[in-house]
Amino acid sequence: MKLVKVHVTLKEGVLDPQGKAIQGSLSRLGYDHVQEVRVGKYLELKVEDDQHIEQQIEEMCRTLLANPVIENYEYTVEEGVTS
Amino acid sequence: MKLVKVHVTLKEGVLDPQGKAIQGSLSRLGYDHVQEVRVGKYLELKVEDDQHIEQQIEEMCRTLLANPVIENYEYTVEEGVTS
Amino acid sequence: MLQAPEMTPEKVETDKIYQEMGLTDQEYDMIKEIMGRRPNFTEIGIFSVMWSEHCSYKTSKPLLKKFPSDGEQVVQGPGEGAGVVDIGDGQGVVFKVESHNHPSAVEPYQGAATGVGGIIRDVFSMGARPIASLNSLRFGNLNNNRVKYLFDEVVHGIAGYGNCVGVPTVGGEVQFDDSYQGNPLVNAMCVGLIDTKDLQKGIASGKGNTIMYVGSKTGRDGIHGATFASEDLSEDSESKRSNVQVGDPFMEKLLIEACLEVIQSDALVGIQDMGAAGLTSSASEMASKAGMGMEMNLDDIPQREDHMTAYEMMLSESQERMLLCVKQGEEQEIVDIFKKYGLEAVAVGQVTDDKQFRLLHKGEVVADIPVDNLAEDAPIFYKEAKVPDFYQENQSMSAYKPEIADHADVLRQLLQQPTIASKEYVYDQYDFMVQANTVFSPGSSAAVTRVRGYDKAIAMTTDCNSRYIYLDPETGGKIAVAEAARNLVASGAKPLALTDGLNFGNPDKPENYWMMEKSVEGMSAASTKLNTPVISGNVSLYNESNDQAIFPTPVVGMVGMQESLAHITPSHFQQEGDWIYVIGETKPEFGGSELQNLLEGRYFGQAPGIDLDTEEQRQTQLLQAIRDGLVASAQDVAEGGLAVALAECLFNDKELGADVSLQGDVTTALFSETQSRFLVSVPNEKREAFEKEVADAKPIGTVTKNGQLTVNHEDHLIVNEQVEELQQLWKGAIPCLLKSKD
Amino acid sequence: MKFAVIQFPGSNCDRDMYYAAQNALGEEAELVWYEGSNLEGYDAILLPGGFSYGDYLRSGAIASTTDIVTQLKDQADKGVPILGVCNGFQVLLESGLLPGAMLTNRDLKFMCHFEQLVVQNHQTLFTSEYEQNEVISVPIAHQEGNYFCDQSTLTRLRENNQIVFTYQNNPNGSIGDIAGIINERGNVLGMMPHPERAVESRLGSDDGLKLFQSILVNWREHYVAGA
Ligand SMILES: Nc1ncnc2c1ncn2[C@@H]1O[C@H](COP(=O)(O)OP(=O)(O)O)[C@@H](O)[C@H]1O
Ligand SMILES: [Mg+2]
Repeated sequence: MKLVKVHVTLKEGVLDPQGKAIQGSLSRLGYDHVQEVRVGKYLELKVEDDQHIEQQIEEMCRTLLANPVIENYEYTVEEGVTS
Repeated sequence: MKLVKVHVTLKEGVLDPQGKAIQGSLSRLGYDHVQEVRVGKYLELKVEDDQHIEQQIEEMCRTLLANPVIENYEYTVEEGVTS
Repeated sequence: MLQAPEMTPEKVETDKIYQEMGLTDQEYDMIKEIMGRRPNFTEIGIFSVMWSEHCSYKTSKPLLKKFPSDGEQVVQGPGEGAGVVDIGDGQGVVFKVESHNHPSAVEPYQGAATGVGGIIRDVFSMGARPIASLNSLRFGNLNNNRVKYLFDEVVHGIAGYGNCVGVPTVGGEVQFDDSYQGNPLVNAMCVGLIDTKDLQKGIASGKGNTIMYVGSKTGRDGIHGATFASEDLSEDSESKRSNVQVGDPFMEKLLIEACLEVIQSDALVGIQDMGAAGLTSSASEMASKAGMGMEMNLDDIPQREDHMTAYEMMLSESQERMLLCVKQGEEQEIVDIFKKYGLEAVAVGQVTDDKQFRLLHKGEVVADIPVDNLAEDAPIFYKEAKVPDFYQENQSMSAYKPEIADHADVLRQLLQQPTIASKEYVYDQYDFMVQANTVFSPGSSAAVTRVRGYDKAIAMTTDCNSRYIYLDPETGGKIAVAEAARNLVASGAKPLALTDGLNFGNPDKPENYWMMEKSVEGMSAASTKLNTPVISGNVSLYNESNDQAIFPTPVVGMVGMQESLAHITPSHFQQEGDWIYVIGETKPEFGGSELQNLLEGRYFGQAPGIDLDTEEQRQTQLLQAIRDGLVASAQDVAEGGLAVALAECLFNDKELGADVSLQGDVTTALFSETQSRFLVSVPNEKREAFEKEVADAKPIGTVTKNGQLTVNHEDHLIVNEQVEELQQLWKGAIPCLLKSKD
Repeated sequence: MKFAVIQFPGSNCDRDMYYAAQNALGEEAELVWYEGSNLEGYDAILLPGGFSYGDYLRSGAIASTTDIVTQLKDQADKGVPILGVCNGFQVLLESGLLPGAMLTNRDLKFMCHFEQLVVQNHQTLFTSEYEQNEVISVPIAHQEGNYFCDQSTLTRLRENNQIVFTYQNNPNGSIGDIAGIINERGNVLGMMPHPERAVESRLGSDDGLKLFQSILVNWREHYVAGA
C-alpha cells in the first residue's frame, strides 16, 4: 500500500478570497505580522501498489484533483502502512 | 520573512464525506486501486521574522486555522523568500 | 472511559458504570428486574440511551399529555417521526421541530448542520417530500466573541446543509439574551408535503420480514449523543468532543430521492430514520410499535471503522442512515431502487414475534432485551414542582413604567437591538427559493409556499418570546402560541396545527419543572382555544451552563393554509393613500419588553396579559376581512411595540411613508408590548366594509409617498424620521455588531 | 420543442428547470438521469443548479467526469443549444465547454437574493427576446460564483462578445462583473443567476422567461427557415 500526498495550490495571480479572509482575521486577532495567507488543498490517498502509480497519480491530478485553469499540483508517493 | 506551511487534516475516525465522494469518482474513472481519500487543508503563510514565531503559529492553528474539535494540524517554519 | 473494552456485567454493577452513561441507581435496579439478571455492558448502554430524556421523554411525558392533539384536520398526531395535517385534495402537510442545542454548543457548524439533516429525515421517512425548513435560534449577547463565533457557524452550518439538500430555508427567528450565553439553542423545523395515501409508519411488522439498512456507514461518531443531550453542559463537555457527528448533505439528498421512490414500492412495510440513539432507537421503536420483536446480526452492519464493538455500533449516531422493514423475499426490489442512487441497502435482521430485541455479533448473542421496555414502556418519572421565588417577586412588583425623553431616538435604538434588527445577514445565506414555490421569503411575518398545481398555499412560522415565559410561564406559553397564530393569520392563512420544541433547564430543579409545567399548560390552553392542536414536538432539557438555566424557551412552530392564493397578504404597506389601522387597544405593559431590555438591561415585573377569547375573535375577524379582499397588508405587533411594527411595515424599498396620530400616553402607544394586536393597511374604498367586520380596529393614519415615518401626539410631532435611514440602522445592526471588536 | 434536463446526483434545481420549460414556457421537457441515458434527440439541453456530488472537491468537478458530459460535448459539437445554470455553469467550466473557473465568493458566504443583470449581448440564441442592455431581475443562490479567467481569456471573451450577462452591482467578485458567458460558436451558455426561478411574477420576477422564449423562438426559426 502506498500513501500518496497531493498538494493543490492556487496559481500565482489567482485571487484567494479565503486566504485573504484568514489573513484579515489573523490581523484582527493581533497577528499583524502575517503578511499573506494562501489556502490550498491537501489530499491523502491510500493506493494499492502498482508499477504505474506515478503516471496514474499524474493523470488523476490532471483530470480531477486539480483544475489547471486556477490550480497547480504536486505529489509525493510514500510507503504506506499495511493494514 | 518566514514561510510557514500548515497542514490541517481531519482527525482519525471523523467522517470525510468529501474524501468519500472523490474516492467514488476516482473509482468510476477506473482508478479502483485507490482505497481511501482524505481531504485536508494546506495553508502557506508569509510571516515577518519574530522570535516567538513557533508559539504564535501554534496559537493561530488552535484558535483559527484548525478546528481542534475535529481536526489535527501540523506546521513547518521555513526561510522564506525576501520580497 | 466508556468506549473501553467490554467489561463484565458484574463490573458494570459494582463499579456503577451505568452512572457514567447517565442512569441512576434506581433505574439500574429497574433494568435488572426487567432482565431477570445483570445486564451486560452493551445492554446497559442500550437502556441508557433509550431511557434518556431525548428518547423516552421520561420526565416530560406527563406534561406532554396535557397538549391537545386532536382535531378534524389531524391525520397523524404525536408518536411518529412527524405529525400530519390535512390540507384537502388528498394532501397533507407533515412537520416537526427538533433541537440540536448541545452538539451546536460544542461544534456549531456540524451541530447545526446535523440538526437540519435529522429533522429532514424525520419528514421524508414519513413519505413526504420536504418543502421547507425553518430554524429558531437563541444566542447570548452578540458583544461576546464566542457568541459571534457560535452565531456565525450555526448559520453557516444550517446554510451548508440546507442549501445542498435542496430544501428551501424559508423562515425562522433569532433572539439574543444573556441567558443563552453558554448554551445556545438551535431548533430546526422541517415541513413536508405528502399525498396522504403515501403515509408511512416506522413499524417492523410481519414475522420473518427483513430489516434493511441504507445510507452512510456506521462509525464511532456521536456515541452517547442522546445521553449527552440530556445532561447539563459542563466544563466536562469539552472533553466529550469526540461526540461530534459530521453531516453529509450529499448523502442526505440521495436518501431523500431514493426513499421517496422506495415508498411507492409494495415491498416496503415500514421505514424510520436513525436519529438520536441511532440503530438502537430506530430498531427497537419499529419493533415495539408493531408489537413484534427483532433480531439483528451486527456483523452485517456497514461499518466505517475497524474493530467496532456491538456497544459502539448500537450507540453510534452516524448521520444519514435509514432503517427499513421489507417484505420477505422482495428485498431485491428495494436494493435496485437504492442502487440507482449509488446507495447500498443491506439486510441486517428480521422481524420476530417474541417481543425480544436480540443482537448477534461474531456468533454470540450480545443483547437480548424485552423490546417494549426500551420503547413503548420506558419508565416515566414524576418530578417535583415548586414556584420560584423570583416569580413571586416579579408578580408582586408594581407595574414598570419607563421614562423616555426622546421617543424618536428610542425607536432608532430599538431597531438596532439584535433581536429586532433585520436578520438579512442570516437568511441571505439560505437558499430560500429552491423548488420555486416560495411566495414570501424570510423577512415576512410568516413564510408562504404555494402548493404547485393548486390554488392554495402553506404558511409557516416559528415563535417564542422567552422573556415573557421567564416572567410568567403560563401567560408566556399562551402568548407563544397566540403569536405564532397571529403571524399566520396576518399572512392570510388559517392556522392548522403546531409543533413544539420545549427547551428548558434541568428538570430535577423543582423551579425549572414548575416553569415547564406552567408553560405547557399555557400553550395547551391557547392551542385549544385557537384550534391548533399539537401534532409533534421535541424536548430538550438540561439547557444550563455554570448551573444557570436558559430562559424557558418552548418554541412554537406553526403551520397554516391560505385556502386561495388570493388570500396571501404581505406584511408591508403597499400603496399611498391606504389607511392604517391598529386592531386592539394598547395598555401600559412593559415587563419583559424590548424597551425594558434597552433601558434596564434586564427583565422584571409582569409579562403582558392575554385574553384568549379576545385573541381568537380578532384573529377570526381579521382572517375574514382578508378573505373578503379588504386588507392590503397585515402584521402583528410584537417586540418593540407599535413603533417598531410601523417602521417594519415600511422596510420594503417602496419609498412609502406613514403619517399617524396617536392618543393616550405616548410611551405606551409607541412601545408597549400589549398582546393580540395587529397593524393593518386598508384601501380607502374598503374602509367601511373593513370596520364593519373587524370590531376592534381603529384608524391611526395613512400611508404616504414621502418616505417619512411621522408620528403625532396631541398636536406634537413625536417622530419624524426618514424611512431609509431607519432601514439602514435596522439592516446594519447585526453585521456591525459582528464586525466590532469587544 | 423538446428539452432535456440533466439530473446529476445532488442536482436540486432539476425540477424547477423542468417546470420552467414545461409549464412556464409550455414546451415538452424530460428529466434525464446522468447514468444510462442517451442525449440524442433533444432540441436543447439544460443543466440545472444544485450541488452535484455535494460540490465536493470543486463545484461541478466530479460531475464533469461522468459519461453524460462526454455525450454533452458531442451535442455541443453538433450545435445543440445547451444552457448551464449555477451548478450547471460550473459543470460547463469544469468540463472545458466554457473557459474559466469559479472561485469562492468574495465574502466567502453563500448568498441568495435577487440581482439586477445587464443583458450585454442580446444577439444570442438565448437572449434574442431581450433588448440590448436591458436590466433584468434574476435571483442568485451560490457560494462559488466568483468567475475567474486569465487576462487573455477575458480579452477574447470581450472581443467575441461572449459576455452575455453582467451584474449591475457585482455581488461576488466576478472578474469583469461577469454573470454569464457563451461559447464562441454561440450554442453553450453558462450563467450563475437562475432564470428558471424568475418565470412567475408571483415568485418575485418573470424576467427569466424571455431566456426560455428566446431558445424557443430561435429553434422555430431554425426549423421553419431550415425546412
Ligand atoms: N434563523 C432564521 N432563519 C430564517 N429566517 C429568519 C431567521 N430569523 C429571522 N428570520 C426571518 O426574519 C423575519 C423577522 O423575524 P421575527 O422578528 O421573528 O419576525 P416576527 O416578529 O414577524 O415573528 C421573519 O420573516 C423570519 O422568517
Ligand atoms: Mg417573532
